[in-house]
Amino acid sequence: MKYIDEFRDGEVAQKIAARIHAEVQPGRRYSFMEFCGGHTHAISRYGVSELLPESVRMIHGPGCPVCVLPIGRIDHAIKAALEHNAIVCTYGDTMRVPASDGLSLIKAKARGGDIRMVYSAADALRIALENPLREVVFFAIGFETTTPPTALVLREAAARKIDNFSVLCCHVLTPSAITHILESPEVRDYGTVPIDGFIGPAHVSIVIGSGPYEHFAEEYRKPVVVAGFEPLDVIQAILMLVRQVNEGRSEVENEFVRAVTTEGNLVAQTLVSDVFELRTTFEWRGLGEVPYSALRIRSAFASYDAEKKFGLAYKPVADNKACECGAILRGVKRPTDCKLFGTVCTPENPMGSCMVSSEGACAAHYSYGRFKDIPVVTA
Amino acid sequence: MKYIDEFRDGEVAQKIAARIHAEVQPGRRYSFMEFCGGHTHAISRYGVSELLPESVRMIHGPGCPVCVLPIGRIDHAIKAALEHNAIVCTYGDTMRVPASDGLSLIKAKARGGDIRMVYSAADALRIALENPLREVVFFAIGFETTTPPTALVLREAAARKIDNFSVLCCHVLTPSAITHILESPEVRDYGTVPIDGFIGPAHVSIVIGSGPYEHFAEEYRKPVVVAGFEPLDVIQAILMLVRQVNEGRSEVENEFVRAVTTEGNLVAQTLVSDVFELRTTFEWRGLGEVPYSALRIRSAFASYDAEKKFGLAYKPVADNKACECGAILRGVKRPTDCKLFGTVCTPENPMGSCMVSSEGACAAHYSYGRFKDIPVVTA
Amino acid sequence: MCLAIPVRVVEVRPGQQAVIDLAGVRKEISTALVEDVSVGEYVIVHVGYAIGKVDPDEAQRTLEMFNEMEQAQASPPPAAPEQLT
Amino acid sequence: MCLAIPVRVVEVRPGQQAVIDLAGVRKEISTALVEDVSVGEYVIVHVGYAIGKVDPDEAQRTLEMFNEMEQAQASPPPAAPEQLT
Amino acid sequence: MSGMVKKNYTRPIDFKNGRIDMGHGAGGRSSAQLIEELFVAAFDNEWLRQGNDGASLSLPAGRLVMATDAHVVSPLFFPGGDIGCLSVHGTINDVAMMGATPLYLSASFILEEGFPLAELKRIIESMAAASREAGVPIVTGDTKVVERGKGDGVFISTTGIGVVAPGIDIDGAYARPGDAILVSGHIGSHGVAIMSQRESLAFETEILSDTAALHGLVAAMLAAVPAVHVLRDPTRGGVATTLNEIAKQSGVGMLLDEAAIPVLPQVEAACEFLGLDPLYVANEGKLLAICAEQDAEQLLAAMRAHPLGADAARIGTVIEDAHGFVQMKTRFGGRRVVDWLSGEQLPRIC
Amino acid sequence: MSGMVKKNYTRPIDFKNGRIDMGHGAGGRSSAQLIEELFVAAFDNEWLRQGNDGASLSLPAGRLVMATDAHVVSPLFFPGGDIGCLSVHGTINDVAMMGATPLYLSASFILEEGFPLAELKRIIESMAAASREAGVPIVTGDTKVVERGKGDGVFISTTGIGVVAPGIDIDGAYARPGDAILVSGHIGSHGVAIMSQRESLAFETEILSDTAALHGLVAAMLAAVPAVHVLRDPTRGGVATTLNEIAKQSGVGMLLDEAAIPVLPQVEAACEFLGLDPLYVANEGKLLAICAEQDAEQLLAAMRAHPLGADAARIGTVIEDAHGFVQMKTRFGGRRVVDWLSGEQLPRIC
Ligand code: SF4
Ligand code: SF4
Ligand SMILES: [Mg+2]
Ligand SMILES: [Mg+2]
Ligand SMILES: [Mg+2]
Ligand SMILES: [Mg+2]
Ligand SMILES: [Mg+2]
Ligand SMILES: [Mg+2]
Ligand SMILES: [Mg+2]
Ligand SMILES: [Mg+2]
Ligand SMILES: [Mg+2]
Ligand SMILES: [Mg+2]
Repeated sequence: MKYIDEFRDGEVAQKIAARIHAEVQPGRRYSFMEFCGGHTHAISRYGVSELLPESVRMIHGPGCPVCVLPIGRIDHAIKAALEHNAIVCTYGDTMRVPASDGLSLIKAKARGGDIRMVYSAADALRIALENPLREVVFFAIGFETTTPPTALVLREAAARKIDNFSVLCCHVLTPSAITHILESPEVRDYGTVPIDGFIGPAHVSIVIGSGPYEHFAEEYRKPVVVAGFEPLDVIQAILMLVRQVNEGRSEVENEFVRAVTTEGNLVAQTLVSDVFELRTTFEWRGLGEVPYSALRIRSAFASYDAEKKFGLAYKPVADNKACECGAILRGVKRPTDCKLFGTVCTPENPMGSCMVSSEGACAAHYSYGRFKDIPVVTA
Repeated sequence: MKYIDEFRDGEVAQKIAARIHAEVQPGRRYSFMEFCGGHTHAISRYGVSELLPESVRMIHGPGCPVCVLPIGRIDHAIKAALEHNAIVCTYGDTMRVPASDGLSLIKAKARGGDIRMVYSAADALRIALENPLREVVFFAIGFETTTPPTALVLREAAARKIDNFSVLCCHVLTPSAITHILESPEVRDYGTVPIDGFIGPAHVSIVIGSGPYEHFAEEYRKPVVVAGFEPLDVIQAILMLVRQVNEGRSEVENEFVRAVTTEGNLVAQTLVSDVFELRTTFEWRGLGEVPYSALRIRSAFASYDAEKKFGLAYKPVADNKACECGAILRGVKRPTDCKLFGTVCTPENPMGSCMVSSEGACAAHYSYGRFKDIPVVTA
Repeated sequence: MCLAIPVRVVEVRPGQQAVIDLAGVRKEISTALVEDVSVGEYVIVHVGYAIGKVDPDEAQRTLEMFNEMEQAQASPPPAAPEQLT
Repeated sequence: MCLAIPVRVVEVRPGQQAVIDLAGVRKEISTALVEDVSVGEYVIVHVGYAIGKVDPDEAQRTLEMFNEMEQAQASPPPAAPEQLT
Repeated sequence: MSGMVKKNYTRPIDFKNGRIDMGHGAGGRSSAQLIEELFVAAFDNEWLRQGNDGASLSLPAGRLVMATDAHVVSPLFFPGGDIGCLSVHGTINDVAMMGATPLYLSASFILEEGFPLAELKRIIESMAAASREAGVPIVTGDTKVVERGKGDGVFISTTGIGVVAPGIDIDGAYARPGDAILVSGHIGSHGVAIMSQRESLAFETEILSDTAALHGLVAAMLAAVPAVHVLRDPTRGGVATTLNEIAKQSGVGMLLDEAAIPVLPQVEAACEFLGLDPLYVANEGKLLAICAEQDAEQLLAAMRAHPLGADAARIGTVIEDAHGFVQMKTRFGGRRVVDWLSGEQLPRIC
Repeated sequence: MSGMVKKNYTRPIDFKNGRIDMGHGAGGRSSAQLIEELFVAAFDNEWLRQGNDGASLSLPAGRLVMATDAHVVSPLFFPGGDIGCLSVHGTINDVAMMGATPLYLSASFILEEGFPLAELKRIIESMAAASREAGVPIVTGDTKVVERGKGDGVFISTTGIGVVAPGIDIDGAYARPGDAILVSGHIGSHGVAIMSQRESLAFETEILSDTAALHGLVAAMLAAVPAVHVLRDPTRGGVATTLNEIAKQSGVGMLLDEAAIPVLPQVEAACEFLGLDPLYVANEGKLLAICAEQDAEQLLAAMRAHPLGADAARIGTVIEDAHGFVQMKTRFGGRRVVDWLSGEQLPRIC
């Protein structure tokens, strides 16, 4: 597969790794946060960390749209299905996220909710056309990558007056989340989370460009390397970050230059701002209320806004007390710091959202990295 | 079972049979029509004819509400289900009656029609209450026995404004059918169907009383004995008819005096005439158009009339050409006179309605009497 | 289709309903079509509705008529059926 | 969740649709979010929508950068990544 | 840190409020947990515990018999039983009707998403009890989950194998004119028990389903009369249809005596109500036996000596008839055909 | 007049436009006709023709193996196969994986009212062809019909029995540290072929399901290396889950080499698209074999000599690990756990 296989080459990885090993300065520690779950997943699945020197530590960031979805938003989707008898269409990843009352979308489905996994926002609109007597709600989650398709179907629903269709908009914004982390006391004041640089999002950056990260490099003096999601992209980005640290630079570099430009996809950006506007605040799981961190549907499309259509008022719901998702999403803790990890909390019975998506830090460690927690004797 | 078992006593039957054998006059033939399918069924199931002398012949009449339902009416019910997406509730007996295009209600159900067997008209109304978003049509067939319950649910639907409920009314009247047979050329002119007397309906007569038959006895000089549906009732009625013939009487006698009075059930009669009115004409399978032989829903209940609600215009449809149902229902032919009987036409694949209901002459002969058509050698 | 059977009323319920019994089988039916149903009476039930009652005396007389046949050969028979005309 | 992959456009269809190919797997996708898609180009597809294109020259340069590592030890490396600040 | 990964799945299944979801059928850890904590625990035998995709079994000498049944009964729980024990009895009986001693069962489950685990547990425990009581272990199985609306709670297909002792030769084709036809007890109870639970029919009765494993009765019968010609359990379609099947297989006719056929009064009453004939109503714990006239007395005595045959009766005789008619002398004194069931008398009773 | 009653049912079934109705499952004459004109005609063997409720079979000496599978695949027809042949292969393979020669199958059908008879015929004929080709007859069966909306066209449960030749002893518990892990060919084709047909995913590919009966391959393998330790077909849950099952049964760990695992490029591409891992995608014509290191070469050679094992490869080694982890050296050079499938990767693929 062109543009995929070349970026997974183990031999090349060894070379880049050798470079990192050669260039890290003795006695110095390098802590980098990969913001995106896509990077987290790649690191775990391909075993990238094993190639890194002891002194380089990767911190998983909050860039998994499933993980940051707060319980109250899942509750909305369940309510639409169970109380308003709507067909709720959702990307498969959200199905197992724990919600209130021991429910989740998959459990609500087993209880009779008409909840359907879709591959694309367009499928949800098609389902609305095929079921004119039913309300169809598209549970729209995701970062800037996923927002433009939602904008397209909203615009199409309005143009074609598909009035049994609506969108439960939970789209969130990457830069606000990064700001939030940089502003957090752990990073800013206590230094409990020593972040020496960021690996910037791959696919989000295709849409928004690398421009928005310049602020972080300048304002917070943090190096940023935008990188693709293939393992060579990740390891190369780490090398580039190591070099920036070594050289005292804090710049935005673009490793994913084959797909990411400075300004991003302007068609998509225009469309998104035609259909959506900023929410003044939005709750993220783990981060709490984050100002200007999410989108809502503009009033011109109000009749396609599921929150308005079904009068869904947002109610924050506390996470499981023992679950450390919040701290993990802020980079303060690791999955194995959680007492529930691997015992009470497993992918079959997730207690927190980080154990749900394969991009979640807990799920990634459970599925791919768990063996490191125990001594293994090979025959 | 009190009032049932005593009326099925084989020993008593032998005594009554002996009486008939003793009283039939040598050289004389006795042809009696049992109007009702209930009597037809009892005669076949209990083997009553085997107890009778050669000279007594029973002719099966048209008193099976399933058998006389013309194709066009079944088509209406199928249309309501398949084209109007209504839930069609029906008494089980109608499920296999052949309709147009090789369909039947059971086949329409297999094609996706929401067709449900009910035990009682009240069940259909309950289904309407449980499915407020669906149209529910009760396919109401039957003679005077079955009409009053339909009247009750129609009245209740109107009183409670259960507006998704309607009735496809195919209720027919016994006396008009008897008149039609007596007026038919075969009986009146050619004498091809020599009817020396009638066994009058059992349960119909509970409702309408024995009074309405007096007209036949007087006008057409035909003895009538109203009889219960148990085998002793039937054989006793035959004896009473033999006696009337022997004595040259033509009276209405009531063998079923334990349940039938002269005037019948006045509560039921009043209710029926409150809700229904006479149709000027109605097609019967086998008999063709019979004037004033059926009921329609009064205009006060028009919004519960499925014919009006769904704009169902009646279109007569010709029966299978080879099927002799018509002649059989008029008493002109017997099941074994039909070329299709037992070969092309069986209860699994009925070609005509008489092969459907267990009260139909063809089905009764097929299921119970077929062995008489072939020599049987017992070991 | 005109299937109807005589059953004994064992309980009268509000809303013109009654519970009937047939050899241990019990079922709720409607009595909206008959007047004054009491416990112990036999009604004839069709599609869940009582459409009439059984007159026990007449039933007895009919049974006797079946059997008296044996003795009395002449007609009219001793316990003649009710003549309606 | 942000799963997206580079695929080759093999057919451009009316209504802003295109057929793409990935190692013999073909699928119709929407090109409503990118301008001027032509056959032979590689687009990056996410949830059934092309969200961007792959620049073949830049891709080549990145691959070269991975390998040139070997020779050139000093920084800045010979084929430096695009500097944005 | 090794204490952290305690087991493969740690939280026990919530059998109180949980429901089947698609994951239970996906073949991963949830499936494995369901199988281990419910099926293996309840059926509890060495073969299942081994966890292979099949069972490896030892067999005594003799011809092998294999029989299978799909169970789709509605409602799942009915007076006197449930789909669980029914699925054990139904297949054991088919094996026993071939004259074999049933030895092992397999079970395959098709579960509907959303089905309450508490009900599944009840069913599995009933199945386990039936298998234990019968002494026939469930040695292998399979479980699939279908989406809500594509199933009906639980469907169970069971397959049984057993071995025929030397000298026993039973087949539906062995009825001969002159043979006696016996039934092991009152007929129609299963079908009536099921119907009494149907929402639209809903009546009260004390009738329980007769569901039972008949191999013990068969063993007693074969001990008394090894030369039994035919055995068959009159399930779907009832006694009438089963006898027609045998008549067709053997190329004979039959003549029944209605007065001799045992039917409980409540069953008769329920049938009167619904316009049904008990001859067509399903049984799940009765058998029909056909043997030579000279063996009839002894076979009947052996049946009556067994608790499941206490009400056994001789109900007719095999006759010569090229047309294969089953006829009946009615209690009323007439004669009539007892035909195959046509169409459906009742939906989904076994 | 005797010519009038010609047969028990005279009009042949309308396999062109007809549909399943409730009567086909009621156990009466319609059921009998469907069985005779479709199932018995297609499967065509002495046991079914006898028309008993079970089959009486003769067996060679050896331990008996019994295995069962419920098949609920959607769509019913897919590139390379359909539920009919799948239901034959799936159970034959489970029997073969116990080291047994499959001899007989039973089949139970749960049909949904309204299912087109033409499609049913296609399925049954495909099943018959698969059974003929494999030389494993379907000797007994059962058919039930459920109301529209309570099924999904056709569900088929099959049970197979077979006999293990003396000297063969295969079990999921027999993997030992140091053993070699082999796979018989490219993985993931079945699951991808099914997914390509799903309305919401709908992609085009030339990938066909690999559905196949593997007993011939197994026979060849056992002829070469009778001491094979474990055989297992990686169906639902894929290679990953199956290896985890074996690791658990045997109390060992495993170390796989990602680069050695054969995956077709199209399968890899489809998995990229859907965010899936081919290790978790179902196979229906592949097997995993575990044998002693010293037998590995010979076993691999025997597999490659058979058409169904042409692309066989050694993919890993059994290791000691009390936690039963399956680990993998990634093509990239890292190491990771290959866990059990959690939840459902794909709905209803076998
Ligand atoms: S292991 Fe589970 S409970 Fe613990 S932090 Fe992760 S998701 Fe939350
Ligand atoms: S046998 Fe069939 S075709 Fe012939 S008259 Fe009777 S119903 Fe009609
Ligand atoms: Mg069976
Ligand atoms: Mg059985
Ligand atoms: Mg049986
Ligand atoms: Mg299985
Ligand atoms: Mg259901
Ligand atoms: Mg299996
Ligand atoms: Mg299998
Ligand atoms: Mg298997
Ligand atoms: Mg069966
Ligand atoms: Mg369906």
